[in-house]
Amino acid sequence: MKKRIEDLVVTGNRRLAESFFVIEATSAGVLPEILPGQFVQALVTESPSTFLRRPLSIHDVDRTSNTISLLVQIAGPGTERLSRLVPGVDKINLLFPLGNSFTLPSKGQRVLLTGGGCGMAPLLYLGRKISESGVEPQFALGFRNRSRILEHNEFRKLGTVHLATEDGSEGHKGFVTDLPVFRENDWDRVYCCGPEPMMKAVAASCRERNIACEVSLENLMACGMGICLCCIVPTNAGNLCSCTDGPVFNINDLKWQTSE
Amino acid sequence: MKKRIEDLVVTGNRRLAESFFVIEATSAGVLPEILPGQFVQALVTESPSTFLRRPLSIHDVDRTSNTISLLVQIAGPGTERLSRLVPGVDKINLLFPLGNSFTLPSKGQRVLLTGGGCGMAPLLYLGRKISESGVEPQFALGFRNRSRILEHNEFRKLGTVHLATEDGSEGHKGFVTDLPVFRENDWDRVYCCGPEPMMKAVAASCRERNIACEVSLENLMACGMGICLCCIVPTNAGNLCSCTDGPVFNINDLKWQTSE
Amino acid sequence: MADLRIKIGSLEFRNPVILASGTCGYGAELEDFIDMSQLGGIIVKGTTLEPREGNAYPRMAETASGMLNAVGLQNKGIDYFEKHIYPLLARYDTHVIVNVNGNSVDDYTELSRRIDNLESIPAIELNISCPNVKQGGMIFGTNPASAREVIAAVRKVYKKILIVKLSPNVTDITEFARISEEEGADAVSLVNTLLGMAVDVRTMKPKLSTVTGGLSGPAIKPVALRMVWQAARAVRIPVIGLGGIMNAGDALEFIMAGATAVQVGTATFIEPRTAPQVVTGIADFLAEKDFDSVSRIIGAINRF
Amino acid sequence: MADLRIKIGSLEFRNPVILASGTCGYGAELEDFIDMSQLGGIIVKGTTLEPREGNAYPRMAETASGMLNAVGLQNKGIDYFEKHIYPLLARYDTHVIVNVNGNSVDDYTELSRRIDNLESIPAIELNISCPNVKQGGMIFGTNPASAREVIAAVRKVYKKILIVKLSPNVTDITEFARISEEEGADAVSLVNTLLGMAVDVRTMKPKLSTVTGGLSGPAIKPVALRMVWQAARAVRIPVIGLGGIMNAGDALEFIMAGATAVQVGTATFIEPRTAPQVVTGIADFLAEKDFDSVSRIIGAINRF
Ligand SMILES: Cc1cc2nc3c(=O)[nH]c(=O)nc-3n(C[C@H](O)[C@H](O)[C@H](O)COP(=O)(O)OP(=O)(O)OC[C@H]3O[C@@H](n4cnc5c(N)ncnc54)[C@H](O)[C@@H]3O)c2cc1C
Ligand SMILES: Cc1cc2nc3c(=O)[nH]c(=O)nc-3n(C[C@H](O)[C@H](O)[C@H](O)COP(=O)(O)OP(=O)(O)OC[C@H]3O[C@@H](n4cnc5c(N)ncnc54)[C@H](O)[C@@H]3O)c2cc1C
Ligand SMILES: Cc1cc2nc3c(=O)[nH]c(=O)nc-3n(C[C@H](O)[C@H](O)[C@H](O)COP(=O)(O)O)c2cc1C
Ligand SMILES: Cc1cc2nc3c(=O)[nH]c(=O)nc-3n(C[C@H](O)[C@H](O)[C@H](O)COP(=O)(O)O)c2cc1C
Ligand code: FES
Ligand code: FES
Repeated sequence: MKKRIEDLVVTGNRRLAESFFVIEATSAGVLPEILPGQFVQALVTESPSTFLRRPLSIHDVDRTSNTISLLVQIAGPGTERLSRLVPGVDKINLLFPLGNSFTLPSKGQRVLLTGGGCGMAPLLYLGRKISESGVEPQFALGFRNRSRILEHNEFRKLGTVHLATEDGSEGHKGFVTDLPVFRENDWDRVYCCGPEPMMKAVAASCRERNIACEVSLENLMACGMGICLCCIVPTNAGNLCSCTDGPVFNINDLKWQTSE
Repeated sequence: MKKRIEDLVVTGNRRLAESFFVIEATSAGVLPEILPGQFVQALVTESPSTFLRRPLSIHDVDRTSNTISLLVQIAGPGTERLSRLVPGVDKINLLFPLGNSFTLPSKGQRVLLTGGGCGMAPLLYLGRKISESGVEPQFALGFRNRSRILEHNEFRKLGTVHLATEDGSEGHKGFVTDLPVFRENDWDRVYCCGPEPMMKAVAASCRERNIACEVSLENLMACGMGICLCCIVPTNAGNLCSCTDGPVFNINDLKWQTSE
Repeated sequence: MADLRIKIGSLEFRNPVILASGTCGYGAELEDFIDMSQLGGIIVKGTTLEPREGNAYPRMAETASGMLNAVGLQNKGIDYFEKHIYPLLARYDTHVIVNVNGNSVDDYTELSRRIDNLESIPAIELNISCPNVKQGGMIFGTNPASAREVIAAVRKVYKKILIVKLSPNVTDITEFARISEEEGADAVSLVNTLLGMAVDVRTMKPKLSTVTGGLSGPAIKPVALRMVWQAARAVRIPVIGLGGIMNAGDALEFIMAGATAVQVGTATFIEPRTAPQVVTGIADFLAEKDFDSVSRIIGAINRF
Repeated sequence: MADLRIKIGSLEFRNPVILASGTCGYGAELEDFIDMSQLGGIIVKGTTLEPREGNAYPRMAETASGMLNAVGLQNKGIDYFEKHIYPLLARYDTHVIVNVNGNSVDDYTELSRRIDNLESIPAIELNISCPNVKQGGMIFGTNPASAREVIAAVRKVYKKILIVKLSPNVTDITEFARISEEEGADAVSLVNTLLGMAVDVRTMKPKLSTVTGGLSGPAIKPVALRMVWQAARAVRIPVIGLGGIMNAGDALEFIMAGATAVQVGTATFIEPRTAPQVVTGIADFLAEKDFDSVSRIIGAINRF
């Protein structure tokens, strides 16, 4: 897929719970085809301690307005600076679309999209694409507690949303893997993006139950284009780049050794 | 004089001709005593290529509102970033007041304040102090051409303003040293701040005519506090720091060797 | 337009801007952004005789105006290169140079011999300066006797243009530049990365799996520039300058300090179009200042 | 509160944060911002036997996340120091250390002897690493034999705490750390500035009157940290780490890499209160992580 670099106009910047926000960035032209699971490399200007671009999943795509949205958590200076972008005034320079994509389900498959925190980011666009393909996605979203639950109306429009909070302050008490809906044995495909422990728990359970499962990894990246070889993931086929061979991986291909 | 570091609120940011602007920065407390000719070291945040503070002359001081104003020319990334400070929203971190000061005239002396471009910056506050001391200052201001003439209403309130433009598009044609008012032989004191060629021409003429003359130098500075020894000026007393022993120097003390 | 051509040995380059090894893959990854015919050349990924998996993750850490990497020469080896990559490189209308790495003198000579047979590769860059591999690599670049041995050995078997890439992690860069010249190198390129490290205060662990790694980016530009200036005054063969070049102004600094050509490295990660932009910027500068060729400003600071 | 005290030889420091030489004058300039009793110590300006005018203007250039300087040890010499400055230093409730410079071994020994007589100076920092003076200076710091000679000579005449300040412009920093230890130094401090340069493209001239100068600031932190880590593993005497420390996090990186103490240099130019802020930040970190003393985390990355 042809990559491009473009200054998009920031047309929205909404604060969600806690340190999360959604940036809307609108192209003056026509957006290229974007696959679910792909990401952008965002240039952070005016941040003295941010040298490299920052990888961010594509949260949603609106083709009528040629707008990409990004769901971002403030993690450090780069994301902090992005959180202060002013709609209508600032631009954001994106290198995109990058990476591979999630595998869409076949007709009639039952699919569960699991995630938490900023890991929810790619799941909305994935859910939309799944829904457009005629399959109804379900979502299992996990949060620390009630006050950290992120807005998920857009998810609800696409399919049922199941909530888990670690302290039980809303939804089911526990992790996403503790949700009854997750434990049901009849998923054909499970997708996951979230903190590493969540992805590992989901992967372990899926592997056990022989469910096809894809995860989206958030390895440290320098280039995002397959040229620096910094973002490698040990797989059965050797070290692969998570920016070009990923960020989406089938759990059966991963070695997961990097993480402990 | 006790120095301080303070986040002042940007209460004004006015664009003048071309690449010049005036920043107003208001203290939440009471401003310390500030002498004419003193400067601030401004921290430029959100500019990746600006590591050190930037020295800027104190253009004016308003004690009723505790406001300092700075007259700045965009010269590079640091001043460019400052030019975009948003009044009411942004703050500016200043280390001040720094440096020595111009020598005020005695009662009855005739004084001429000469300058051009951002060299006009310290002359307003100097003019104000001179005026408060009961002497009426006159100003000789030089510009490239009509479109580069900076607003000087505040100067006019203090004393007569004589204008020179290099192309004669307004005021006298030529340099400030070509102004009839400058060539009159009865100045007791001449002050000058501007581009080096202007200061040298003014100094040469004053030396010849035995007029007391002080210039304000704009040497490259790292610290502004006399600790790095980077801003030296060769004087008859050896290498002096232009940030603590200056920026104002009597032309008789200078060797001016640094400049060619 | 000013004449941008420069020469390294007998090899003429369209212009003095080259993509640096390890920061441009094999070029294909950048094709959406760069038309290779706009560039002087491209130095493809560090290549070794045998395939290498490289170092463990994490391999990079961001630092002030720079980054550390500990890739460790991950590549599929020369056999794979010859069969699968070389055929793709022939289509580029620019000089394709291979960055040659080894753990022993024999590794280097064997690999150089193999590449000498590849018709559309007019030059190699002998990397005696990789800080990210245990044996070999930097050892050759920081020990004068080893440097001399490996350069001499490669010169014997490799007939085309030989560029030696020097390590900045030495007391006296001119010593290594001189050795390269004496042993018949056509040019030296410098600098490779500076050996650095970073600590994650939260976990109290090094940020890189290998503890130390190679520092690149604008942070190292002043050191790189100084070494290029020193080297260019010490030898007559051309010096190719790199280290932190982000724009044409940076490239001009290197050229004025004595570099005949420059390489763009880490900048490509942030702005893939940096190298062609540098070409344009150099041309604009020469036009503005009325210089008829880039060679007029090589080493300019020593003259003006 | 956690115990912040550390020891260099027999000398106890209140905490591990010291102002670096050449970046804090004689302390007086910073009195509006720093209460010296909050710090472990202050290393005053580089001092020589004879007065020195230093290098010509321009002496500094800003670089990416750093700066170059070419001050060249401007100071009024030891006679003036003894008479006019020393009396003012006695009032500081912190360790005042003098940074000792020379062009010859005799210079260094003579100066050290003079300072040995100054009661309220408990230590000297032997600067064998100044890149900004023609003779002496860095020569001693980049040549192992010269380094050994000058350290041994000074050790003979100077009885109090001897810290040797090492140059980063060397292939193997551990060699110089070991020589310092062998010749009886109580500690090594590193790094001094990296030799760098910058070119003004507009004028086609070097930005510094001396062409090359010393690079400091966050740009050099990764290199400094790596050298501190290497040195700390090579010797048993304490290592004092510096280079680009802008905040407590940076200081903790050095301590975790093996530094017993740290120095704050260029940061003071931008934020004069950096050093006391670093003290507070280290204390906060220790409290948060439940460490009872700073010594618990010295070299932590080698253990965790
Ligand atoms: C493919 C991919 C998709 C991502 N999608 C999103 C998303 O949709 N929303 C979101 O909020 N975050 C996402 N991230 C993580 C995001 O890139 C980091 O949070 C961000 O780079 C931190 O930058 P910073 O300057 O704010 O913080 P820093 O100070 O740079 O880092 C803060 C923390 O983030 C980690 N981090 C830093 N840089 C990276 C990097 N390049 N890649 C991954 N982690 C990093 C650091 O290890 C550190 O723990 C994604 C990462 C990847 C690789
Ligand atoms: C005591 C003093 C008072 C000053 N007062 C004013 C003022 O009132 N208004 C105003 O517009 N400018 C003033 N200057 C000049 C101002 O400091 C520089 O224009 C500014 O630092 C440039 O920063 P930059 O990042 O925009 O550009 P840079 O890219 O840093 O530099 C652009 C140009 O400015 C010069 N310059 C850079 N840094 C400095 C520095 N620290 N000191 C002097 N020159 C520098 C450079 O040599 C270069 O030619 C003063 C300088 C001094 C020393
Ligand atoms: C991720 C990465 C990988 C690199 N791999 C190689 C390599 O294989 N061979 C080599 O000679 N240099 C390699 N380098 C060094 C660069 O070619 C270059 O010398 C260095 O990064 C300094 O230039 P820069 O600051 O422009 O990046 C690599 C650099 C980076 C950042
Ligand atoms: C302007 C300036 C002057 C310096 N003078 C000296 C000196 O006289 N003696 C010395 O040992 N180091 C001197 N240094 C080096 C610093 O002490 C320190 O080693 C170096 O700047 C790295 O630390 P930093 O990055 O925290 O500044 C000087 C540094 C600067 C920037
Ligand atoms: S981030 Fe550079 S190869 Fe993946
Ligand atoms: S700017 Fe540092 S001494 Fe004047």
